Parts: sequence; C-alpha cells; structure tokens
Amino acid sequence: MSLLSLTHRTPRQASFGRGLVNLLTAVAVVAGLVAALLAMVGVDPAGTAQAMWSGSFGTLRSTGETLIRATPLLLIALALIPSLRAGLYNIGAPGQMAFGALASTVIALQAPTLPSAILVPACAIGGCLAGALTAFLPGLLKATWRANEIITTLAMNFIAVAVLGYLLTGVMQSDFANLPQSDSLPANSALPTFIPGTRTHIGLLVALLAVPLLWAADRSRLGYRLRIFGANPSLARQAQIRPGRYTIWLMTLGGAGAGLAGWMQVAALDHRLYVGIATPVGYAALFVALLGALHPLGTVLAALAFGALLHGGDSLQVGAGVSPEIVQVLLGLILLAYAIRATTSAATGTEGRTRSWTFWKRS
Amino acid sequence: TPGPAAGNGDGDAVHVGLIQEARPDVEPWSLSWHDSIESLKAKNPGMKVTETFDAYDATRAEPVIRQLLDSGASVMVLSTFVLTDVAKTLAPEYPKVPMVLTSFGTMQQPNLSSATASYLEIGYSSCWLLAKLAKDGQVGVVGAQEAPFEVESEEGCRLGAEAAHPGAKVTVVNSNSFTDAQANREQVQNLLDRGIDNIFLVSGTEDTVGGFRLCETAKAHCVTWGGDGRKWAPKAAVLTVELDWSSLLADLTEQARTGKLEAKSWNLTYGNKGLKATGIDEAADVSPELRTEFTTMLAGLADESISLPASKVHPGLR
Amino acid sequence: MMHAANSVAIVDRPAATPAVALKHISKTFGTNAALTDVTVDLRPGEVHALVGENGAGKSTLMKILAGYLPADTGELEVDGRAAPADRVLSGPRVGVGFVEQEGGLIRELTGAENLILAEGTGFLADRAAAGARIRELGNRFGGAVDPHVPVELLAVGQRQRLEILIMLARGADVLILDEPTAALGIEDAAILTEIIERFTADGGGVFYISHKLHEVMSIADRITVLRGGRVVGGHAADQVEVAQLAADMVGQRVAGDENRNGNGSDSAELIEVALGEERARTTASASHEVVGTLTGVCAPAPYVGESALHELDLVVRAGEVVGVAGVVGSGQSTLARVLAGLLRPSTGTAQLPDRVAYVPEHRHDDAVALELSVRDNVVLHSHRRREFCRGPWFRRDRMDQHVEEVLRRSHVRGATLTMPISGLSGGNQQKLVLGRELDECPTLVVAHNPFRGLDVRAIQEVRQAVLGACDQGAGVVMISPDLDELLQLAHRIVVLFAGRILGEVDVADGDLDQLGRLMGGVA
Amino acid sequence: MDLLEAILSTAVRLMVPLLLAALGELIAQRSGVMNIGLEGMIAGGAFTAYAVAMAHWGLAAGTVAALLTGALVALVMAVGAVWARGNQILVGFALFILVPGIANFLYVQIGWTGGAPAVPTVTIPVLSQLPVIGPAFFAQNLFYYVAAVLAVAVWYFFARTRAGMTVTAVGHSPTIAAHRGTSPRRVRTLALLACGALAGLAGAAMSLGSVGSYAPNIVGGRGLIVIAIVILGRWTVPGAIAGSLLIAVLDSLKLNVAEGSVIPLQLFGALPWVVVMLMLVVSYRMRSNTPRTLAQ
Ligand SMILES: Nc1ncnc2c1ncn2[C@@H]1O[C@H](COP(=O)(O)OP(=O)(O)OP(=O)(O)O)[C@@H](O)[C@H]1O
Ligand SMILES: Nc1ncnc2c1ncn2[C@@H]1O[C@H](COP(=O)(O)OP(=O)(O)OP(=O)(O)O)[C@@H](O)[C@H]1O
Ligand SMILES: [Mg+2]
Ligand SMILES: [Mg+2]
Repeated sequence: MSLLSLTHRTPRQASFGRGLVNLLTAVAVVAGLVAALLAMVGVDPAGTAQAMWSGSFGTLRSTGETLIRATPLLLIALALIPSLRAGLYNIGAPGQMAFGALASTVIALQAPTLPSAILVPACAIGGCLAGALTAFLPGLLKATWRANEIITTLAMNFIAVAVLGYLLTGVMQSDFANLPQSDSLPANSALPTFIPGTRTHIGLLVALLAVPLLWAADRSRLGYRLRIFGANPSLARQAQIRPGRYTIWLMTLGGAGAGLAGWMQVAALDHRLYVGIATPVGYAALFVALLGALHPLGTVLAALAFGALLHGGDSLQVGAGVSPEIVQVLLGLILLAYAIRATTSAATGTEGRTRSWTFWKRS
Repeated sequence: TPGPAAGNGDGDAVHVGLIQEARPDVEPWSLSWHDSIESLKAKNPGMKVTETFDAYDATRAEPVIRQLLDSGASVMVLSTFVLTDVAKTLAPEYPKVPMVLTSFGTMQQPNLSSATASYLEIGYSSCWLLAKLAKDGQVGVVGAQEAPFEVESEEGCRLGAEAAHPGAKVTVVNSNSFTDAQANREQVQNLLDRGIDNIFLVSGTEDTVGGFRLCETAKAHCVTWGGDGRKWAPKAAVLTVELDWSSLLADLTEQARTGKLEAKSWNLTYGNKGLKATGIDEAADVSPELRTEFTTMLAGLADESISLPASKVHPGLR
Repeated sequence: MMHAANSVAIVDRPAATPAVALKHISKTFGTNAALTDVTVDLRPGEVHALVGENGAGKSTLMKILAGYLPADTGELEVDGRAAPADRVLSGPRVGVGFVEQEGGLIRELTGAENLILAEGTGFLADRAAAGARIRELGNRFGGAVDPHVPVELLAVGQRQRLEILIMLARGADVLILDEPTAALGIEDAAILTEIIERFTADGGGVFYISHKLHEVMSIADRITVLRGGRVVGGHAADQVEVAQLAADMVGQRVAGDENRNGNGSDSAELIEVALGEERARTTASASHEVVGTLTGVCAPAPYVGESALHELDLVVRAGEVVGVAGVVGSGQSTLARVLAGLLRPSTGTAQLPDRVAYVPEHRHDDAVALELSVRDNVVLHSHRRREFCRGPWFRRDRMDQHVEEVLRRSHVRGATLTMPISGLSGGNQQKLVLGRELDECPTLVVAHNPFRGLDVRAIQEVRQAVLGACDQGAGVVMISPDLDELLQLAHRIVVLFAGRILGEVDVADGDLDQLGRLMGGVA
Repeated sequence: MDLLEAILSTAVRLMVPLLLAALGELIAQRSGVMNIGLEGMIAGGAFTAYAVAMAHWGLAAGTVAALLTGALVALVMAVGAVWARGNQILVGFALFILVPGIANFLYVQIGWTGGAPAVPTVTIPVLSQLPVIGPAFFAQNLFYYVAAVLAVAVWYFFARTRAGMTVTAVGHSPTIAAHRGTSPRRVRTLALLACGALAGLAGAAMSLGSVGSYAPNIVGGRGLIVIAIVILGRWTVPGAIAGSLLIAVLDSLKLNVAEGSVIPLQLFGALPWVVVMLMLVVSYRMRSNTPRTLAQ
C-alpha cells in the first residue's frame, strides 16, 4: 500500500487545480526549451510561434483543419476512455479504423446510387460495425483465454495493413491509378461539412456527442459497474458483473469508435481508401485519452491541442521554414513536459497504489 | 474563390512550391527533384523555392499546399502521385498557378501538367550495363513492391540484359516496403549469396539506402535511377539514370511569368534529355570500351532505333 | 484515568534497557488523528501485547516502528540510544521484523526468494541455501514450510509462518505480529506460540497485536491498551484481569460518544463477551426449507496448500447456522468458493440461490476494491435497487442515506463516504464487508473466518447480525478454524477432511471428542 | 545456397536488433516499467553509432556511444516516469516521438549520407560448415555474437543473481520491496538504464550492423514489436529469444518465399501475427511472470 502519501483529498479536486498549475508549468518549460532549440538552428522563435498559431488557428480554414485533425483523435479517445479506466489497453485503433474505413468504402462503392440520406448512415453503420468486430476478437481472446490485449490488438493492426494491402493491390485497386488505392467514393457518400469554407465535417459533432454520454455514464449504474470491474474482477463477479463480458464490450466499444473514425476519414476527407488510412491518428488517439486524464472534457482539450500541434506543425514548414524534424522534436518535447509534470496528479489520481489510468475513481 | 493574384505579382519573383515525399538526403527520387530545382535556381537567382518534406499523404498535404498557394506560390510541383486527388481539387481553385503532378493521364485542367519518365528506357539502360559487367550475365533486381513503375522497369531491364548478354538472367526480389532499409539490404544480401553481384535497385525510395550500403561494402555493382546514387554508394553506384526535371520546371516558371498556361504531358527519355547517365564515366570498373559501347546504346535509345514495346503504364508514351 | 494513562505505560519492573522504544509518537491522516502522543517500549525477551478496538491505532503504531510509515512527530530509541531524526521518520528498520495483518511477502516469489530479498547482500541469489535456512529455522522454531513454492500457492497459515521465519532468518531481534492468529487453526496457533516462546527465550522481543484477550493474557508479559489513538492502560499480564482490559478498551460510557450504540450493549456486557461467557444462540430453529444444496460436488483447489473437493454433499436449510470445521487446508476455501458461486464444480451439482452473501477469507483479494471509495464498496449489491436509480442513473442522495445506514448498522468507525476503503483499519473493513453482505436479506450466507480481525465488540455485533439473518430465514454456512466460535454460533458442525465431509456433530449434543476425532481424520 | 539456408540466415540477421532490444525491454518490464520509449532509445543509439563511426572514431567507439545514448534517453524516462512518477505510457510515448525526431534532425543537419565501415563478420571454423544451420548461426557479424552472449548474461542475471531477483521483486511489489530495504526508485532507474543501453546497442546493430547507415525512421515501429515480443515471451529470456526468432523467421519468409509463390505477399505480412495470437491462446495455461505493477 502506499504508505508515503495518504492524504485523502478526493482525486477530482486534487487533479483539477493541480492539473491546471502543472499544465501551465509544462507550457512555460516547453516554450523555453523549444525557443532555445529554434534559436540554436537559426530560426526566429517568436516568428515560429506566430506561424504556429496562425497555422493552427489563424484563419477560418486553418481552424477548420485543426478541427479535422482533432476529430478522429477525439472520437477514438472518447471511445477508449471506458476501457482504459478499466485497465484494458486497446492499442488496436489503427486496425479498427482501417477495417471501418474498408467497410464504409465497400458499401459506398457497391451502392453508389443510393440517396445520400441512406448511403451516409449505411456507411457509418458499416464502418462502426467493422471496427467493433475487429476489436471484438481481441476482446474475446482476452475474455476466454486471457490473451494479452496489447499484443492481440497490435496483431490486428498488422493484419489490417495486410488485408488492405491485398485488396487495394488486387480487387479493389483503382483502375486509373498505379497506387494501392480504391476507386473514389461516390459523391453522395460524402459527409456534409458544417463550417462553410472549411473541410470541417459533421463527424466532429458526432464525436462531441460522446462527451455528454460519457459524462452521464460516469454517474450511471453502468459507470459504477465499470469502476468495480476495473478495480477488482473477483469482486465484480460477486456482484454479477461478468468480467469476461465487460472485457468484450469495452474492447468492442473502442473498436466501434475507431471504426467510425475510419468511416469519417474516407467519407469526409480522402474519398478513397488508402493503406495508410490510420497512420498518424490510430496510435495517437490512445495517448490523447491519457493526456486528457481519461476525463471527457480533458480529452476534448487534449484532442484539440494535439490536432493544433499536428496541423500547425505541418504548416510550419511553409510558414516559418522549420523542418519537419524540428516539428517532431517540438511535439515530443511538449508531450514529455506534459507527461512528466501533469500526469502525476491527473492520471495517477490518488498517488501510490492506484492504477495510473483509473484515476477517475469518483465515489 | 480562386487564390490571390499568384504568379502575376511583381514581375520576375517566381515562387516555386515543391512537395516532396521525403528528404533528398534519403532517397534518389526526391533527390532528382531537389537537384533539378537547385540547378534551375542557380540560373534564376531571384527565384524563391519552398520545399516541404513531410506532407505527402492526401489529407495532410492539402492544407499545406493551400497554405503555400495562399502565401503566393506561383508554381506548384507535386512530386508524388499520391497527390493526384489533391491536384485535381486544387487546380481549378487556383487557375492561374501552373502545377505539375508526377502522374500519367489526361489532365482536364489547363494549369495542371503531368510528368513521368520512361521506365522502359530506365530499366533497359540500367540492366544493359549490369549484364555487360556480369561475366555470367546474371543481373539482380531489388524492388520494393510490384508497383506498376517497378514492373515496367523490370520489363525494360530484361530487354536490356538480353540485348547485352545472350544468356542473361534477371532475378527479381522485393523488399515489400518503400521505407525499410534493412529489408532492402537483406534482399541484396540474398542476391550476393546467390552469386549475383550486379544489382539494379529499382524502387528509388528510402529503402534503397540499405542496398547501396551493402553493395558498397561488398564491392558489388549497383545501378539506380532518380538522383545520383553516388551520394550513398560512391564506388558501387556505377550508373544512375538521373531524372532531369529542369526543362519541365523551366517551362512552368515561364508559364507563371507569362501567365499563358498550358497543360502538358512530360515524359523524360534519353531522346529529350530528360534521362541522363551519371556516374559511368567515373566508374573504375567500367572499361573505356564498355563506356563507348554504352554511349552507342544510349544513342540508340535516344533516336528510338532500339525499339521498345508499348508502355503499359503510360500508353502512347515511350 | 484516561488522561493520566497517556503517559503511564510502564508498570514497574526490573529496568532492563528497552530493545526499542517509541516516544511521544503522533500521526494524523488528513484530519483523522490516528495516534496522539503514544509512548511504548519493548524489552529483550518480552512479549508486549497491544490491544484495542478496531481503529485504535495499533497497526499504525507498528508500521511506524517498522519504518513503513513516517511519524508526524516523536522519537525512537534503539537499545537505549536515540535514533537520528530521519530514521524515526522513514526507512525500513533492520532488526525489526513486521508480520503484517494482510501479509507482507511478495506472493509471486517463493519463500527462499523472499528471504534473499530481505537479506540484501551477496551477488548470487542462492535459493538452495536460503531454502535450507528457512527449513532449518522451521525445524528449530517449529513449523516447517516449503520454501520453494510461490507464496501465493501457500495457505494463509503457511504464509504467515514463512513470513515469521524470514524475519527470523534475517536476524530480527524485534518481531511485530499483527493479529497473527486471526486466520489460524488451533494447530497453527500452537506452532506460533511455540515459535514465540523460543524466540523470546533467545532474547528477542515481540510486539503482539490481538483481539483475543484470553490468548493475549496467556502469551504476553505486558499489555498496553490503545483507544482512539491514545494509550489508555498499561498492565503486567499477571496482574490484570481480562475484565479490566476490556473495560480499558471500550472506555467508560461517556455522554455524547457517538461511537457507542446506545441500545444497552454497555461495557459490562461486552466484558462478558470478552470473557467468553456469553453464549449467543439463535432462537429460530431450522425450517425444512432448503436454501442451498451440493450433491456429489467435485471441485479443484484454488491454491496449492488447499484440498480439492471430492463428492461432497451438503444441504443448508433456512434458519440454521452450519459450522464447517477442519484443519486449515482441508478444502474450506474450495467449499466457500463453490458455495459463493465463484468456482464451478467439475462434477456434481450445486443448487444455490441467485445471490449468495459471501464473506471471503482473503479480504483484499476478494472482498473489497481497495482504491475505490467506501461508498462504492458498500453499494456493491444494493446498487441494483430500484429506489436508488432514476433510469440508468443513480439517485445519489438516497444511495448515500443507505450507505450511511449500513455503516452505522455495522458499526464501521472512522469512515467517510468518499474516502478510499484502504484508509479504514483492518477490522473496520471487515465490518463493512459483513454489513454489506448481510444487508440485502440474503437467503444463503457463506462466511469464511468472518471474525477475522474484529474486536470483541464487533464480534458480538456480527454474531447478532448473523443470527438476525438466520431469524429472517437465511441459511448460514460459517467456516472457521476456531472451534469455540463455531460452537457458540452453529447448530450443527460438519467436519471437512481432505476435501470430504467426514462427519457431522450436533452442537446441542456437544460431543467434543467426536469432533476432535473427525478433525484428525478418524471417521 | 539453398532456400532453407537463406531463410535461416536472413532470419538470424533480422533477429539480432530485435533480440538486443527485447533483452533491454525485458529488464525494464520486469522492474515494472512499461517502456514505450524503447523506439526512441533504439533510434538514438542507431544515430549516434552511425555518427561516431562516420567521424572516423571507429566501430567500437560508435557502439559505446550508442550504449550511452540509449542510457541517456532511459535516464529521461527514469526522471519522468519513476522519479516524478509521471504516467509511464505517456512519458514513453513522448520519447517515442521526441528522440527519433532529434536523430532525424541531426542526420539531416550533418548531411552525411555515406556509409559507415562494415562490421566484421566472424566465422566459427568447423561449426559454420554445418549444413543449413552453419552459416546462419556460426557466420554472422559481431553484433550477433554480442547478442548471444548478452542473452545468456541476462538469463543468468534473472535466474541466478540477487540483483536480478530484486528487479523481479520490485516489478511485482515495489511497496514490499521497499519494506525490505530496497529502493524501488533506484532499482527501476537502474533497470531503465540497462534497458536503454541494450536498446542503444540494438540501434547500433541496426545502423552499423544491418543497414550500414542511419536512415530516418530506421527503427520503423520495431520498438512496438519488441514490446509484443517481451509480452509474448512471458517476460522470460528464452521467451524473448524465441519471440525474436519467430518474428524474424516470419519476416524472412516474407522476403525469401513470397517471391514467385502463389500465396499473396500480404499473407506473409499477416501470418506472423496470426501465429502470435494463436500462441497466446495455446499458452493460456502457462504460468506467467507478468510483473504485477507493470505500467503503474
Ligand atoms: N492509509 C490510511 N489512510 C487514512 N487513514 C488511515 C490509514 N490507515 C489507518 N488509518 C486510520 O487510522 C486509524 C488507526 O488505524 P489502524 O489500522 O492503526 O487501526 P488498528 O488498531 O490496527 O485497527 P484494527 O484492529 O481494525 O486492525 C483508523 O481510524 C484508520 O481509519
Ligand atoms: N506502491 C507503489 N506502486 C507502484 N509503484 C511504486 C509504489 N511504490 C513505489 N513505486 C515506484 O517506485 C518509485 C519510487 O518510489 P518510492 O519513493 O516509494 O521509493 P523509495 O524506496 O522510497 O525510494 P528512495 O528510498 O530512494 O527515495 C516510484 O516512482 C514508483 O515507480
Ligand atoms: Mg490493524
Ligand atoms: Mg523513500
């Protein structure tokens, strides 16, 4: 037991105030480090900051791009929160996203003439189901054979890459391209955008819908059972909360979120299926959830910040002439500072024996 | 709304935006674009170039390209065919900016040109030399995947090797990745283990670095295409079929300057000096006689007296 | 007396230099003062018992002595010399072996490995030598245990013996035993007593925490009573009556003491309980209604020191308490798990109600979620009640009322709804578990060592609660290594031996010899 | 050289960096630290080894530099995840992004693209003549032999030494270990440093041994695969060896067999992972050494 610090503030109060202070400290430290780094390679730090800001929020369009980047991160992260709180590490979002995107693509290409009002939801449902199924298997393996979900979900990612590669260089390959990519999707499968002049699509609203749901679930019977399940499976069994079933459902839920994100990626942005559909997003989403301290609002902020960093970082190449490697360093430094300073209180909750990801143990 | 007054700003100040799939330090393909634009810049000191290296998938590239266009880029060079969809979206939105995409196909927009190279000629000349260098006519080809350009290069390779050496045998292996240098090296090693030490590195992408290295230490011969392979294998790279994009780039900057846009379809061949044989003159293992013979062969390719089958990748072009 | 007693702890005796002395120790958790100005010492060769109600601060004091927990203020003297301040505040202390209430061995490692870890010198991990040391010490002090199996595969008694042996092997000259006999059978307890005697004969000192006052009287040389984090009495064991100890523990009835339940259970009554003179017995008699049946049940053992069940038949009727006796490791844990529905029989059938109230033997493993709040732990079953829910959501106000009620009814002290349950003392955690399990009017109650770690008052309360459940029509299966407990509460006692029920004894007839024979495996 | 021989030699070559990194990650995880930052440690090692070798300081200096770099990155992980008690997964992820970024940046900055000197191949006289297994196991570059020796050493460390046992103890229960006078903080820090050094060595084996150069993203996600190997190997050294070899053999099949076979290439990409999942299911009843406080 943690004998070193036994203060009994509720984790919530402890994390909120301290989290904020830590965040600000982290920002200050990182700003200093990055400025020094940039000055070292002969780039004007102030100009870079300016370019970063205008790159991510400067214009309506760039804000829109930031939101676009944030959307799949947010959706997947929110769907992962319940399983992370229960201590399940579903790192299979890339594979689930890929299969979700695949299903959506197949549906859209098979039924290109359906009216938009039918085709769009059909693609969404298909993507969601495919993602859920992809995660269901690791869940099942975990529930029946205690197969470590980190490995099985990672395995599914590689399998997804192989399957997509096979289909996209075979039956699904577009006739016009010498690339592993599908035909382009019919226009009526496209997700509507909701901020004119940007590519920001209604997927963002879908993702945001999950916030109140999570918030409510926390206060519900379901949330309670998840807490018990995450804390002590033996106890859960005594309360007729079947750990196996919950494992499967939690994994499947994460997969459903990722599948939806895959659908959004093809239906709203790429309008084609590529092998690398989930490349930067899939893994990052898990960390967005952790950065957000497994709290729905925290996750919204984390996703937004991450989206801004990703998009703003890309635009630095043009805006400030900063090389992409430096952008990567910058992102890494920010994450590092945040991870060191802020997670102690936010993600670890009561220090010591609590599992680090089950911080949101509200009573 | 169309982009701001790009290209017809203050006279000569042409601003070229170049979207690369990787750093020129790591792969021959990007190096060829980089070198071409540098040589053009040397001739036009006022020219401004913005090169980006890390925005090569469609979703990420679009906003970056827009940002470039909005900040006044007057020529847009999309050096990877992954950006086809993006190009098709952006070209009508910025009708005054001449753009080029490495792709093949009919371009509907007056400001969107396409550019490619004759992979048959690349493969033919590469393997011709390798087959000559190999006493037994054994040539190895290390590719990444059976991408159409690789398949076509390999076909050219077979023709070239057979032309050079009656009993030539071409062995193709793939590393299955455009980025995995370790896998590429393994495949070269496999060829070396089979006694094949004249190798055509056909992928032209990041993975080739592994192959170059092994060729260099194993004193094998390797040939590649794109940018000068001696950057990675000073001795072993006996030949690079260099792609010279500078006349294309010059044409585009000219279009931007004059405002007279015309979509063209570029195909780099020996005939139009888009392909250049680099490195062979300095290669120690190539005898003067062989060098002469090679020059003759290139002339044959250039004047099309060496006939090649119809290209499958870009029908109608060589 | 209460105030005076704070400083008076030591009864006059020949003044040997104390092996260790804790002086003026205070410790608070948040706003909860667990210890206030406590002074105790321990002389070589002496057994010094600490007694007190649940939550009195016994374990906390010992954790401070062992260096597991820093004190807020206070001093430590070792062999008469003051230890430097930082040694008082933290850092495990060599020479002090703490055998914790909940077990302090790394359960994935073997006994030998745990010993190697404790010794901390040398390059190689010589498991054979360490195992030999444990064996040798086991032989010397009595009570052998296999040093080469992972600790988690050992039964509770073996684990504890192992832990003591490791402390001895490490060269501890002060042993702290925190409720060592709470989960032990008679044989194991006897072995423990023997170990203690040999250890003190060699000049070692023992701090001994227990709620069993008779046991304390027979083992200890000196007894200190803690109440509410203060020393309220210090006695030489041969100069004090159990009644006096009990009176010290519960204190005088003080107006406004909200911890006391005002329904006539005053100290005199409790003293009787402590003396073991009280015989609580249900007035209800077993009905014919069967609440649980096992027929021909075979089930695998959950760990190594335990027996599998073979062809076991058992019928539990409403209104009766079935005691299960037997040497520890005869299949009690297996039986409990089968009855609780946590272990499926491999053959045979188990007809059990949907919900079985289960008080498991391993509290931290199976009964509480340590990092969750007291509230979350209490509503484990009742969260399903209609009245607490509005649609899928909880009605927090009603639920909290209910939780308060359960805590009050089960006399859990020092709890707030939102604190993690790990902040409760061992006994209070146990009371909470009992309160929760009996709360939902169960039809079948399976209680495995339900009195583990409870103080006398709590035991009495729990007895009442169990009997109350019986009166309301529940059938109770009570598993305990302590025959006295069974005899006091059960209607009939079945005896387990090597996974079989060897026989049954009707308590009313009270044939104790027969019981003893059965436990020894003689049918 | 026949196909079997080719498959095996390729596999063993591919295995070396995986095994070295897996040994490191094994130590870290046994002490209870889930080190996602492994990728960064490998990348850091790969770059410094290359840079130092290119600066004509020799292969040995390059390798030592890689060791130190890996350990340095591990020190950051230790400060963040152990001393400051930051979330292990997050700190590791930050390093996963940060360090390859720094390495790539420096690579671009120095602008060297030439090849590092070749690592000598050591051929063991008689054994290397054995059919099939000879060339694969007894004629490899120096890193292979180093990895083999280290595998035995790490096995010995955990099986026989007190320090190894202490690491295991801390992984299961830092609290009890602390009660026995062991500082979990120190043990975890040291375990991370060892992990970093081994990962750095794996990086050197990649850049100097396998590729002969640094290349951006040379690690290419192998860090994650190594973590899977450690878990799959049930946190044991033989398991780590078997896991690395399994992944390497399946990779090697993809390189050697896929060509000209009717089986689609992608199947070879998916196959290892199907096998991995099956192995998890099959080994379900095996006793696992999962460190109880892993990632906490
Ligand atoms: N980790 C903790 N956090 C908060 N409060 C604690 C903690 N540990 C103990 N306490 C409080 O300190 C007081 C003394 O607890 P302690 O465990 O010492 O009691 P005890 O005398 O050992 O009781 P028991 O007989 O039930 O074991 C109790 O009020 C308890 O709630
Ligand atoms: N109960 C615990 N659960 C999980 N990790 C723990 C626990 N206790 C300690 N640790 C780990 O050990 C590290 C150091 O913890 P701690 O400060 O308790 O060690 P220590 O023995 O007191 O160290 P030192 O004596 O050197 O200060 C923590 O960062 C954490 O990773
Ligand atoms: Mg206690
Ligand atoms: Mg300490």
